[in-house]
Amino acid sequence: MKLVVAIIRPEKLNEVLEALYRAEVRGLTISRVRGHGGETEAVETYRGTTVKVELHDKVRIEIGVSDTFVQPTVKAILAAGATGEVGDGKVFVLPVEKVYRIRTGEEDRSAVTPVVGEESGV
Amino acid sequence: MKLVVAIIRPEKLNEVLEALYRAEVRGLTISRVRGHGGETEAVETYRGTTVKVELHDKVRIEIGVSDTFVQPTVKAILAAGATGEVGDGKVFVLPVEKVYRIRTGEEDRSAVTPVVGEESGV
Amino acid sequence: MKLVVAIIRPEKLNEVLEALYRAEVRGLTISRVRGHGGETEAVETYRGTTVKVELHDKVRIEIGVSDTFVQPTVKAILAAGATGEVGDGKVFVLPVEKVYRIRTGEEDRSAVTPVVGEESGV
Amino acid sequence: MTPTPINQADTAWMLVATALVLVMTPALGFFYGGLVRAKNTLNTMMMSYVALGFVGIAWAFIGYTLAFSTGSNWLGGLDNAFFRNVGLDAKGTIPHILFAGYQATFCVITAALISGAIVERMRFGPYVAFITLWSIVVYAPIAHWVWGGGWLGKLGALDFAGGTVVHINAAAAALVVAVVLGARKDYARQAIIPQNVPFTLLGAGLLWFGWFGFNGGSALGANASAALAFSNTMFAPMGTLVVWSLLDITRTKKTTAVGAATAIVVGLVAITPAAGFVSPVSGIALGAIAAVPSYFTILWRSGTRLDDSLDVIAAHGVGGTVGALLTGVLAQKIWNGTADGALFGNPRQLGIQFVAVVATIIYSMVGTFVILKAIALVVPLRASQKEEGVGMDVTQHGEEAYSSGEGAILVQPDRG
Amino acid sequence: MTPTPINQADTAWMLVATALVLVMTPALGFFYGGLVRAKNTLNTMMMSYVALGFVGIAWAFIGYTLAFSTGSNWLGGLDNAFFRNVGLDAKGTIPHILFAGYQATFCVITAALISGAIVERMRFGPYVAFITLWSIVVYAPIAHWVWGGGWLGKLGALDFAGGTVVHINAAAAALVVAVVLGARKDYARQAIIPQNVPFTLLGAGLLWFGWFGFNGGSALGANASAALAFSNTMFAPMGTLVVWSLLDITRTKKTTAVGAATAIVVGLVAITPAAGFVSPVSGIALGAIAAVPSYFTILWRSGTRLDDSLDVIAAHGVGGTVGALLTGVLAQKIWNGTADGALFGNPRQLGIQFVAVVATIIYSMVGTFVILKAIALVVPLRASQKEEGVGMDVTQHGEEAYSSGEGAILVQPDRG
Amino acid sequence: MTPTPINQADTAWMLVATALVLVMTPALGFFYGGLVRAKNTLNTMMMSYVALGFVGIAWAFIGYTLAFSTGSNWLGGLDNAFFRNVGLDAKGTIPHILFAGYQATFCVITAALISGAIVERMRFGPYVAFITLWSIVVYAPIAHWVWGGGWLGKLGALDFAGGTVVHINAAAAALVVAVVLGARKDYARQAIIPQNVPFTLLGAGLLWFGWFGFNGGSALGANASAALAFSNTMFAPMGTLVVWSLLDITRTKKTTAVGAATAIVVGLVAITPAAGFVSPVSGIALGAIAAVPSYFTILWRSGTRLDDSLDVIAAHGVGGTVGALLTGVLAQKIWNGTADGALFGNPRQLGIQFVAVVATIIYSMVGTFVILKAIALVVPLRASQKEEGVGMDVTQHGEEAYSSGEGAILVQPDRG
Ligand SMILES: Nc1ncnc2c1ncn2[C@@H]1O[C@H](COP(=O)(O)OP(=O)(O)O)[C@@H](O)[C@H]1O
Ligand SMILES: Nc1ncnc2c1ncn2[C@@H]1O[C@H](COP(=O)(O)OP(=O)(O)O)[C@@H](O)[C@H]1O
Ligand SMILES: Nc1ncnc2c1ncn2[C@@H]1O[C@H](COP(=O)(O)OP(=O)(O)O)[C@@H](O)[C@H]1O
Repeated sequence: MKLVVAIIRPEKLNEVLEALYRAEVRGLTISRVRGHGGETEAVETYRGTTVKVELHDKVRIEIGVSDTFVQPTVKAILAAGATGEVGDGKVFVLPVEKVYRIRTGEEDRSAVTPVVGEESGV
Repeated sequence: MKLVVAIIRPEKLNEVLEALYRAEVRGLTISRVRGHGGETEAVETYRGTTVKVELHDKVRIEIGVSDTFVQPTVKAILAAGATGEVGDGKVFVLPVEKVYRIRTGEEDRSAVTPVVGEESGV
Repeated sequence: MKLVVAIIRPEKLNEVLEALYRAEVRGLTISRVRGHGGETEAVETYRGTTVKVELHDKVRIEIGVSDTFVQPTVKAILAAGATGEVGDGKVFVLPVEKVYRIRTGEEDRSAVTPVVGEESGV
Repeated sequence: MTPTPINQADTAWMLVATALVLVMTPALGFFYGGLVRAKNTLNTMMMSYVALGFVGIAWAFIGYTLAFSTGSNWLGGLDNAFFRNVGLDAKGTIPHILFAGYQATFCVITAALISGAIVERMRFGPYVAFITLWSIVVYAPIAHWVWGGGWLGKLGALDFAGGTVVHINAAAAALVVAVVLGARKDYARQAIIPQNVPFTLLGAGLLWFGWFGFNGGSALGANASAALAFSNTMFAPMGTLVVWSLLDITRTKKTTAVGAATAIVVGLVAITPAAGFVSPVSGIALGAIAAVPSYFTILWRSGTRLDDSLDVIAAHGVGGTVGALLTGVLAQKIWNGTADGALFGNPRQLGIQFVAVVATIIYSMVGTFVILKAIALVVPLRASQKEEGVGMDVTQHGEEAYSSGEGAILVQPDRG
Repeated sequence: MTPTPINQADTAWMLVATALVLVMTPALGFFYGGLVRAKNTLNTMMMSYVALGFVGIAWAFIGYTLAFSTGSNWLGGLDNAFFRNVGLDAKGTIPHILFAGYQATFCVITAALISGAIVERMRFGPYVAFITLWSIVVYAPIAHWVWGGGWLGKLGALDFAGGTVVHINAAAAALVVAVVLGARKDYARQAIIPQNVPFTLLGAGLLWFGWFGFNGGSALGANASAALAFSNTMFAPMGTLVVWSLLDITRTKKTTAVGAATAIVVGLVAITPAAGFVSPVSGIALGAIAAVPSYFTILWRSGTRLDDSLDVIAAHGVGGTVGALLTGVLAQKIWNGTADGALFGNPRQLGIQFVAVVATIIYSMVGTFVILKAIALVVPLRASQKEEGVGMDVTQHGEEAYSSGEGAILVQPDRG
Repeated sequence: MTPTPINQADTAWMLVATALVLVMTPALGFFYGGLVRAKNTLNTMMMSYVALGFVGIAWAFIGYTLAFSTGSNWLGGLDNAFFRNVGLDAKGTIPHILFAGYQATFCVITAALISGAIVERMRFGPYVAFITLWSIVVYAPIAHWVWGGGWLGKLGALDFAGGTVVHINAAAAALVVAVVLGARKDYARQAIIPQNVPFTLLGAGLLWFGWFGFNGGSALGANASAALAFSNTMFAPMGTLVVWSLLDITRTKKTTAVGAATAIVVGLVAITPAAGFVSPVSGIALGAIAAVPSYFTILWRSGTRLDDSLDVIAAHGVGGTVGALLTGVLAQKIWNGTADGALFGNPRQLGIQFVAVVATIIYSMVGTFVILKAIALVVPLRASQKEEGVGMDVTQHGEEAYSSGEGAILVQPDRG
């Protein structure tokens, strides 16, 4: 099992989600983050104060996948997330020792295999 | 040392925190995330536009534990976080090479052992 | 390759960023999190209700580094992030199997080496 | 329809007063909307805003005539149904249609006030049906009793701007709805914390602003009575705010912003029945005194199983009752030209006030209960546990208050 | 300059009415600002706020005289340029300078209304130049036609408070600007979701409040006509809100908060030309009817490539046109002392109204197009794709609406 | 107490004007509250809101009589202490109690203005004590000097609505408090960025709205003077906004929203002393000119160690001084019936204005210093470094402005 962590541009999120969908990756978790890399800094001014904003809005995607899915997942992100300009972000692949599905207690592979089934949430 | 990362329902956070407390897990870090899994999608309408919201609010918990604590920690989360309905979330256990406590520079085991001591914050 | 994950005080963020800058760490990603440790709890009152807030605002920093950079990175964080009072936070070093730069598809070491180059963002 | 002469200065003031009262309903939406959880923000605000539609139209069609046209001791007639004969000729010294519009704003906000007791759990359709019916079946008759020529007015009950008609009435209804609906699933099990206290402060500020029209306008003209009511509306809540802050400090060593916002509303409620009847110094005293019972009612209430979520009873019921009774104590003929209170030699007034309070509470509770049960025969009143968990904004309105648009996929329009 | 006598009561009301209309522009900033994405919040709000500066000053210098001083059928003269001869003597029954100030607020908000069609993409400098010129070249003449002694007024066109001058005019301009600028890069490709619906509700509430001055003040005094206009401004949007909610429920089983806010504005727009001319019951009918075409225009529009981002055309264009035409149908001499509409035996009025609508649309579209193209010769109108992606707040204003200050490094002052 | 006759139209306007000024204090809370960091939002807002309680009551009890009852050149008497003899009989042409209420709102906002200099660090208890004492010891005497029959009024100082009494006075106090308290620990070390610029824009919009009552109401009736003051209150800030935007563009190529909000306030401050004394065109000029010194004062100040956090000195001190002096230059007898300024042949007026400014600054600074030091003998004025770090909302009020409730555990009530 691996955990794929990707930092991408917020405006690319929808495209990446779609690409992941086509790659049959179903489960994932995202969060808003701010990143610093080679991007140009923004300058802002508030009354007399000038400020350099070094951090840019990014989205972090975290996807637990079984080993065979790692390549397709990474590929989908690289393809859909790139604009070619500095600031597109990174993908990290981390080893995972164990995965559990909270609902059932299932482990590892079966923990990340999606069940299309009864409703939940809205 | 391991890092336990759990994605849970926000409404289960308090119960999970309590369960962790009883399991004598003291240190942890949480963040608001949004997840996609088998949950039904929400449909929203803004003026003429219909929108499908595929992401659901979740809470991510990150807990650094020494190896003997992994099982109790995971168990507590599984027990307190489950509702039985799709969308309960996942737990990932990641290997950790090193842990430091910033305050003291202590490493590994002693870095995550809580000190009940002098005040701080409010 | 390693992923250094640090939980620090928000008020220390600027100092830590500066320290990392001096340590020639260029790329990183941060997010707002809330943590529980040995800190004193805050008590809040809303109309008749008294509430104990057990979580404190922290900032999570995530830095992908090649192996030789791990020590300087951790050192910089420990030095700049410490106040000596409970609640300074932790640093975790996680193994990483693979890193990609989304823009170019470059892997590993070259994926995290910063390019100072053409503009992007603002 | 040649209009009979109106007083222009009175008209100028009543135009403004009407606009001021209208803005109180959006203000209430913010006061309430800041106190709930983020997932229920829009629903809570909409509970106020929607009253501006349905209750307002019900008033134009039927409520106004039942409240203010000539009728019996108990109810007005139908002469002004659908605003028939409500024109530009003077009612008092202002155009009749302006009077009707002014009163409409009272009916709207009274209905909206009730929502504070049932936020975060009532289905929106039944809520709209409820307040619309309630404004006709409960509000209009009570307004008639006191202001429309009904028995309480004849009895000599003093209610300058609606202590009984508006506040006690709404609070009695709130109690019934809160009990019938039951507590929120998380109530008393989890901390339910205000999502946006600045919104609540904004609402309190705008409510105060609008309340000058509510109380000052109840003089129905730009006269000395308006000036008195206006000043009391300024100074009484100041007194409440001071005492409330001191209570806060004494008990928890901290003054709270939610407390300050609440104190302002409590002071405004308490002075409402008294505004044009008591001297400014009595007004300050009244405001100061009124802080105490409401403060402790909130403390007590939150320890019970009664999920009057935003404390309508403590603020409007207790505040309104204290105000109505103290009106019977502190009224002074030399200030109002009408009647003295108990402190100034007329203890009978206190008795009359008591009757007005009790009659209002009883009628309001019974009426509210009947309407609710009638609606419940047709549709369920309450959202399901799951809907409550997800939040009323998404489940009742298909919207989120604050959205970053992450992961939202455009479905329609797909024609373009 | 000894002032000739003024009517004090009229003056009292017009002072207030002017303040009320002024607050509509900030309110519009919030109405619009809540509907865009967070990264464009300040830019959208500033599009309204900045009109209070540049358009207001342009009005004082040249706009007022072109609109209201004696001139031809087509344009006023220059007698009042730079407020020359605009003093404290009475114009009508109120001080001349107050009249000029009241009218200034109309010009400001009309210009600001246009911004709804072009948010999230127009560069700020050209925008400011555009609305300033537009207020002189397009707004002032049309105001003159209808209210300043021009041909439409002489023809007998009824426009109580600006259905054509303000709303249809702004919407026609909006259409042109939206087409000239083109759609936002994400339009119809990504879900663009309102960042802060409470702000939109706040804006709607304050707009309603201010609109009492807009319509009620257009009687230019505290008289029966003001009372009628005022009441219609209350009850017509109530009717719109009810119908809109029912349409929402029928179509999606949910009433939306954005819908409610929109309905309020549509109702206010539609009643604007009619406010002092129709009976209260006709006003409610007008408001109720007006909900339908605007509702379906929004649905239809969002399926096209026309990125009228915040639906200025549907709300102000369609709403204004429906209102202007229905004024020609529902006007009643016994209520307004001026003219009957088609339903009351004077079908010719409908024809006149039609002419006014068409003339306004044509002139506004042509004028807008010319101004835009002229500016485009000098500077690009549109932000680059990258700027649009980053957001207009940072790129146009160097600020963020909501900031936690993370990772912001203090650069200056470094002298300290 | 039979009321002597009042003028109804004047009363109508003054009722409204009073409500308008009252709403300025909440508006100020939002203006200031948007500019601080999120952890200090409620504390900053409460610094305004709490003045509505403590300062208002202090005014009713003692401040009013010291300012406005007959007394010496230096201070009023005690005839109206605790509102004794303040009834419904006319003072001027409006009910006395309305006059007292109108003036109360001035005292409240003046005290609240000071808070801008000391946000994010002053303990709340001492702050409340300070502004309450200050309103009695500093504000009331200065108001007496200028408006209550004191020496500055007799000298002929022109201060229409409070350029010296309100703005210069508050700014002088702000300077002293900022120096006595010292800078915030993060000042000039970290970027301190506004948490919610829309709140600041909202505050600016509502301040403008309320300021019409502030300046227009200072005519104390619905007369030509009110119309003049009102119009100047509209057009002068428009001029300031234009010039400020152009300065912004010239310097940084961008207009800022915080700048626009600031410009509006600066323009309003500057026109305050002049509002009823200068012609509309002079008003625009005055507003335009006033932008420059305040703009550059802000730039300069932020490079110093003087942590006047929200620039009270630049906006109210500099703006007020420029306005007060220009009143002495631009006043015209043909507009105000009272006095000409230097430009119109009366250079002496400028001298008088100068005396008024200097006297106000000196007295205010000394008084403020003494009060602060007296309080500091009893309790520390400043929060600890740790409290400052955690934020004033949690440490002073036990609340958070925006909360999602995560990880908040319900402690009480545990009786249920
Ligand atoms: N070493 C790193 N560790 C963690 N996140 C990083 C790292 N380097 C870059 N990032 C993230 O990726 C984003 C883009 O990085 P950057 O290096 O500017 O882009 P590019 O890879 O296109 O050169 C940054 O804003 C940051 O969020
Ligand atoms: N493979 C995954 N990687 C990361 N997060 C996941 C993954 N699968 C699910 N999640 C997270 O768990 C949440 C619930 O997942 P879901 O599969 O719907 O639930 P269940 O496990 O109950 O079937 C999702 O909203 C998402 O946040
Ligand atoms: N075991 C842990 N796993 C993850 N985060 C932790 C852990 N322990 C502490 N933290 C984070 O570090 C912060 C400070 O921790 P605490 O133990 O109070 O500080 P200290 O290390 O100074 O004793 C917490 O608020 C939490 O965010």
